[in-house]
Amino acid sequence: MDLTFTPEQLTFRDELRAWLAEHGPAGALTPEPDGEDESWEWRREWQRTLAEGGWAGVHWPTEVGGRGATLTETAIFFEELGRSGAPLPADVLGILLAGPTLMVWGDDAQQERLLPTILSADETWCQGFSEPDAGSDFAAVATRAVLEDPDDPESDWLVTGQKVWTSGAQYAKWCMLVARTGGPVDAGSAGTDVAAAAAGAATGAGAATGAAATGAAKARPKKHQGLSYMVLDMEQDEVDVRPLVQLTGSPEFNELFLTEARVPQSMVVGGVGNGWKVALTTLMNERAGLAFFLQVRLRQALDRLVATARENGRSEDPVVADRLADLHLRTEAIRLMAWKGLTAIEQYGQPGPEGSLTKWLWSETNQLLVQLAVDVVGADALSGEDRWGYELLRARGNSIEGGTTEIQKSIIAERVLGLPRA
Amino acid sequence: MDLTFTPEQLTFRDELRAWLAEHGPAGALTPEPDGEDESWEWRREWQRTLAEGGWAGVHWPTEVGGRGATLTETAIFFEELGRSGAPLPADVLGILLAGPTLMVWGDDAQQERLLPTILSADETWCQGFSEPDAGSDFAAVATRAVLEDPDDPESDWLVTGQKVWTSGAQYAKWCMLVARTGGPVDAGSAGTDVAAAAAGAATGAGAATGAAATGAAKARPKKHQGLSYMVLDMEQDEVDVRPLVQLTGSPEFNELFLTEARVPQSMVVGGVGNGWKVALTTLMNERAGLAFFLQVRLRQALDRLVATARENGRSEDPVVADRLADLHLRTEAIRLMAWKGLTAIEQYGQPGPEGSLTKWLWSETNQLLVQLAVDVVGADALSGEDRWGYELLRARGNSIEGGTTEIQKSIIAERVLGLPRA
Amino acid sequence: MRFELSEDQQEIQRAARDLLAARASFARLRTVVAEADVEPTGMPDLARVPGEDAALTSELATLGWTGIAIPEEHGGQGLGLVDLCAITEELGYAVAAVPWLGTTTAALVVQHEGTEQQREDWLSHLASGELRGATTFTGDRVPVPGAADAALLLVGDPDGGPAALYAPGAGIAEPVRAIDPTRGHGRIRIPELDPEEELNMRGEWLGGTPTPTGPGFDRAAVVVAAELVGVTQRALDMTVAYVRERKQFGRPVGSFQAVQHGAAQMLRDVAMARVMTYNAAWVADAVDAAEDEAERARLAAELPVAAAMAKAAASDAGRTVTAAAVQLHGGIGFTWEADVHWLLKRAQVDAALLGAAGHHRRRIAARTSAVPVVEPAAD
Amino acid sequence: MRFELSEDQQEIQRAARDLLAARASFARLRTVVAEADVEPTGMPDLARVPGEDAALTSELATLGWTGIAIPEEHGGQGLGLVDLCAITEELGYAVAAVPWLGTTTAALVVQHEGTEQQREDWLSHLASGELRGATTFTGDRVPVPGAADAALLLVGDPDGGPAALYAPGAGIAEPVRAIDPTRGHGRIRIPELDPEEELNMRGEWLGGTPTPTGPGFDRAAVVVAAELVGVTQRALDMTVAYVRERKQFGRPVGSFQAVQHGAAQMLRDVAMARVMTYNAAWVADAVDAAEDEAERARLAAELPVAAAMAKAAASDAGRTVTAAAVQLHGGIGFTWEADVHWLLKRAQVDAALLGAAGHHRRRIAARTSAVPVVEPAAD
Repeated sequence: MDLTFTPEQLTFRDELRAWLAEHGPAGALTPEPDGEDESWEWRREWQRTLAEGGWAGVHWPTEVGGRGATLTETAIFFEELGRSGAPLPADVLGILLAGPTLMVWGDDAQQERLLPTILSADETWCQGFSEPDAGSDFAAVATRAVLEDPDDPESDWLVTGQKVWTSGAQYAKWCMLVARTGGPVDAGSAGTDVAAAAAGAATGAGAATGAAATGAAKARPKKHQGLSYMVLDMEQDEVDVRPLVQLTGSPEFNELFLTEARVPQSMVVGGVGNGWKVALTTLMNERAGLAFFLQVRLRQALDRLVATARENGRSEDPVVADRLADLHLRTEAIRLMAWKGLTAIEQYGQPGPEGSLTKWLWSETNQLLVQLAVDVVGADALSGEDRWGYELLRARGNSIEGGTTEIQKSIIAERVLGLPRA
Repeated sequence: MDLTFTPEQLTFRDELRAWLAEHGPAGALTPEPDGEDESWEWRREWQRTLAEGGWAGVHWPTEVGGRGATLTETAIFFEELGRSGAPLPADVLGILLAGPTLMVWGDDAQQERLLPTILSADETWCQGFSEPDAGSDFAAVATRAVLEDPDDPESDWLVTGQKVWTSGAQYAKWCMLVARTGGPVDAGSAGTDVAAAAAGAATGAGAATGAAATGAAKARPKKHQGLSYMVLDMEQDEVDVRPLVQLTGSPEFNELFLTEARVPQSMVVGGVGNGWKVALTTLMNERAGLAFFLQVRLRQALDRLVATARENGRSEDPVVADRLADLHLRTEAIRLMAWKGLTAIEQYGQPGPEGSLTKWLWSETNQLLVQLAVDVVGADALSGEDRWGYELLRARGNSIEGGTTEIQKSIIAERVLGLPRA
Repeated sequence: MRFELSEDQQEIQRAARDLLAARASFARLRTVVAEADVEPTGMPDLARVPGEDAALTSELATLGWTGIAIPEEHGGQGLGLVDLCAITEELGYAVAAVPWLGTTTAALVVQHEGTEQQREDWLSHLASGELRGATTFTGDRVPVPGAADAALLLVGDPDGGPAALYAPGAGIAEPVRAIDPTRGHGRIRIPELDPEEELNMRGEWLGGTPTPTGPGFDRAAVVVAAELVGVTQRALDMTVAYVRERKQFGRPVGSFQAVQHGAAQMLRDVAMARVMTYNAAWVADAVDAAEDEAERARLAAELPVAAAMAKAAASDAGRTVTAAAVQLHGGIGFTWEADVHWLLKRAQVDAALLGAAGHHRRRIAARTSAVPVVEPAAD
Repeated sequence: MRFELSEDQQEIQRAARDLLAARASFARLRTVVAEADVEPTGMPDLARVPGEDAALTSELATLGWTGIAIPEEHGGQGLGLVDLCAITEELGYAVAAVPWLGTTTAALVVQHEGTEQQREDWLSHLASGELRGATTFTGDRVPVPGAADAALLLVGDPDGGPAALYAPGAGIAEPVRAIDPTRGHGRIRIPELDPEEELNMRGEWLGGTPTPTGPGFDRAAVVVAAELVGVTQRALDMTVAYVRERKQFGRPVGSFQAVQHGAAQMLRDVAMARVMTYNAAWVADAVDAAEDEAERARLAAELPVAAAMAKAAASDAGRTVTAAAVQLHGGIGFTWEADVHWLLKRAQVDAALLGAAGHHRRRIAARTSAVPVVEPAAD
């Protein structure tokens, strides 16, 4: 057990803190503007600022513009970013998912074309994994790609289908997409929860439909062999992006309608028919860092709630105090579990059960927190014009997006505890 | 809505109260003695007292020694019995299950032989439904009955197998038994939860093994046609009763080992191959009354806990008060749901969802109550020499016996809400 | 002993359900809410309350619904709280965009705690629906449905202290956009009512003098509970319908045990809220009907606990059941397209209105020592 | 930053697990408990503690386990709280019938809160295992493991008031049969310790004068938490093994979603308890190791919250996880035959010992205002 930072890590942190103090919310960063487009542009600017400071891709190798940070340093980065009150960079999908995937699976041409514009936010990314009838069921992906002219070795793929839960699609240049290039749609079985595991981070990059479905049938991995992972250029008429309004009233996600959208063969990543593997191995390790961002944000929300409770006297109600203490405990558990998970990756090269546990615990805790806020804060927390009111509604998505809680539990049961498949 | 009693019902209640005041714990009934056999004999004596007063089978027709009470009167009986602090009669299985079943399905000879000794407790009953590998899965009943000589029309059935969770077996003259008289054991599927529904009341007459299994496969009722319902004479060497000690340390139940135990053909109830139907229709309505007994006992336990909390000052802890209030609410909900269930039976001739709901709510509430008692009462509640300590352990069985909570939930989902079978 | 609505009450409830099925569909609700979001042009229409279905509102008034539990001498229909709850449940089931809770609860409070003069002044206007009302507690715990400057405002003390009645135009309600967009809400920022201090010019003490209150606010809480019963029943029904049809991994989602058990829990929560609510409503009506003074006193002493239990159970169910409905709908449940969010938002406001579950559990705890075990009496 | 036992600590834990697997099986436990139930004949054997495995007890003493966290100058091995927790977890895992918690927690309290004289008087005897100890709070909230008249008794104030040390023979412990039959327990019925009043003849103030205490009892609570981590991990492991094998309706019970999700919840509860416990143990060791005075003070201020969180999480997990283990075993889990009940009983006593979860949440709530956000420092 050693819960201290090395001098090098402390140096890294202090350097980052100094930079954030100058450029972040306490310094030059202006407050988030109203309006969806304005907010996006603001976050994109923020990413450019990060990139200029060399902080946009801390875990990327230095050769591709990153800082070559260790896992612990990456965790420190996200924790400090959250602590400073700064937002995540606009293209977190490009930085955490697309870039690392291309570094593992992309060929030289792909890497040369696509990597340089990610950190700078010159070109941003969205993700096309989830589908309306697939939800968490990767085997049910129905979007099809066919070669325009099978006899022409240079022929493009034409992609037709519908994707959901694509955030940032209206601004994205590229979409990382999974489409069926062979074999039948497996509408009837062979579920795996890969969509849940890989479909996106808890910030909303992906979401699963259907509350409890997981691995309903015996695993028949062959059914995934017809899938391919491709990079779609969003700048074409065959791609139709429609905002999908959430119950909060915000169009945080989009639906994507593809009608013979064109993808050159050169933009298939990791080989035709290999899409399941590419999507699955989209390094989960890097995303471990996000847990630190979420954890700090949770802690900050709790601190705000405690401060309010102290101001209005509600903290003197022992029942409220008991619930606040429980939230403290849970938030601290998330922090410690995140570190424990990082140790597991560092020591054994693979994540422990902490990923699904912290996702589940985080979403549940955040939901408890915003619900308690109604009892502590009062009318503001039910006002459509207040942050608490928004958070109360937004938090309901926490246990759905990025793999439902039910799926997290099933993953834990089957993969961690080794129970027989449901 | 009318939550009052009619004058006739009030007269019934007052008569009963007067009788209980004279003969019950406030009157002639001595305290429960130590020792298992002594306690049984005491409860048997109590049943005789009830029978002499005409209170043993209030819902039985007057022709067979009952009082011909209405459902509401039966509910009043059990509520008042509980309120008086008196125990249930020793042979609650005979009174609530065997007797009513025989009245519906038994032929004249069976009724004449078996009914007259039930209320008087001259002959008592046990129940042989559950098996070690069947649990809640009625279709998996493996106990077999074969005709000693198939060519002899007078031949006896010879029954071989093992039954579990038989309470009172060591004292019983008769066992109502379900055995396989034809068809293969269906070890692999066709589960129904009839065992849970019919296997016994929450007082411990039956228990289900396996926490969550229910209706795993599509219903194939044909598989139950090989079962027969028979009355076994316990007074034979081929029946071996072994006590099954519970985690409380008490041998509340037994295991029953049958090795070619003899049952005359005349003791098959409702016809060979009809056992599933007979067991299933073992009138649940009468047992609705038991809910009132349990509800009053829960209420009394809560009152004891509140009294202790007030004595030792713990009730002034708002967190404790909050939990006590929740228990109050739940206990009252059980009472009201029991009445609502009775109305449903009276109005429409069949029970509503209240049966499974109250069973589930009751067991959960009792478990919360005894666990809160540890925090309220202190050391006594963890002492092996104290009633609270015993109840803390005993309550863990509440969510298992008489159909696990998981099975109650599945029954509600499939039968009440009409969800597709799991 | 019959725990079920009477034939008449069932008839009233059925009629309400039929009418609302025709008039208050979710499609209609979407239109109404969308209209409310339109920026006004020209002179603002003062008669128009954002998020409110004006046509349905006036139809209900015409049908006499608003006055259903108001005595006939004040222009109402003189029915009981059970009847009012049976209708309110249906309005909750429909998430009807009408100023219902505020007006009906205000009438109950005036009727059961006001002076003769106050009843005379206000009940007939509330009964006809021409006057809106709103009811809340001090402390600004919740956006108050119906609270507008043109409404009659009843402000009570959560701990049973004196309550105030504010005539329209008192200037204490400020409009607010609540998370629930399906009706008008206002904020009433009165931290507490001090019997030693003068009230607002348009305010007067409920009942004439600063004395402890209860029976009106208890009934009001039961009505809010009834709306929650309807809202949660709808959430359950929609969820059951959805998971029966929706397939994943080749099976209906509703055949997964986690979904089954989640739905069973929803049913249990709704069922608990329902029995507690109708029990409390029945006790209230029994108080009014009691001819014997001792019997009336006994029942009146039961009402606060019964009402607190109803509101505690319904508030808890409101939060958990609607949250479960979103969850069991999966991703689609989190969208504006799916209609479950109307239920979630309505339930969140109602759960806090006139005291959340914790508040009412405190009341239960404080009173269960003094109140004897409930025991049915003669009819 | 490495959230994992060191190589040495893993080695110690492994050795403990291996030894206990050989010596402290459930079969052995049954023998020990059965012996305790035998009615004594002739002269009672005063050396024999009911429910205690005498052979294992003396073996552990011989191996030096009892002194593992006691300074070398007092005859111990001078290791830290993390090491002690690693071993304690294994003893919990085995539900070993040895007087472990009482003795090790007593030593921690004397060591961290006693006077030099008190340490001198008692630590070496505790280290050698020849003297038993027991630790509890005033208020008689729990049967105290190890509390016998022959033991050294430490009685603290749950709210951090002064604590008392009672030498063997003080006559304040009366034997009791706790629901957990796998070790000896006693009742200590001291409602409170009044600094103004004289202590029992054999009693003295811990630390010499009636002053607020904490660091010893906090460490003691962490050790109890560690035992609970072991108990709950065992409950999880046994349940997983059972539901993998047990079939119903033709399928392994563990393939039912309700069982899967129940088991996942167990894992989460255990995992939370574990990280909180080892974090608290690490903080305690860091206090001891800190060379810088300010750093030591900072860490010392963290310890109460870290310890409270550990005990709160472990107490909750102890109750819920062992209850879930019984439930997921189904009918068989409710029998004496199935070994899960040993875990349930041990967990229930430990959950209440030195404060149940609610008590520690109160401490967290009272202190989280004063303590800054935990932040890793330089190593």
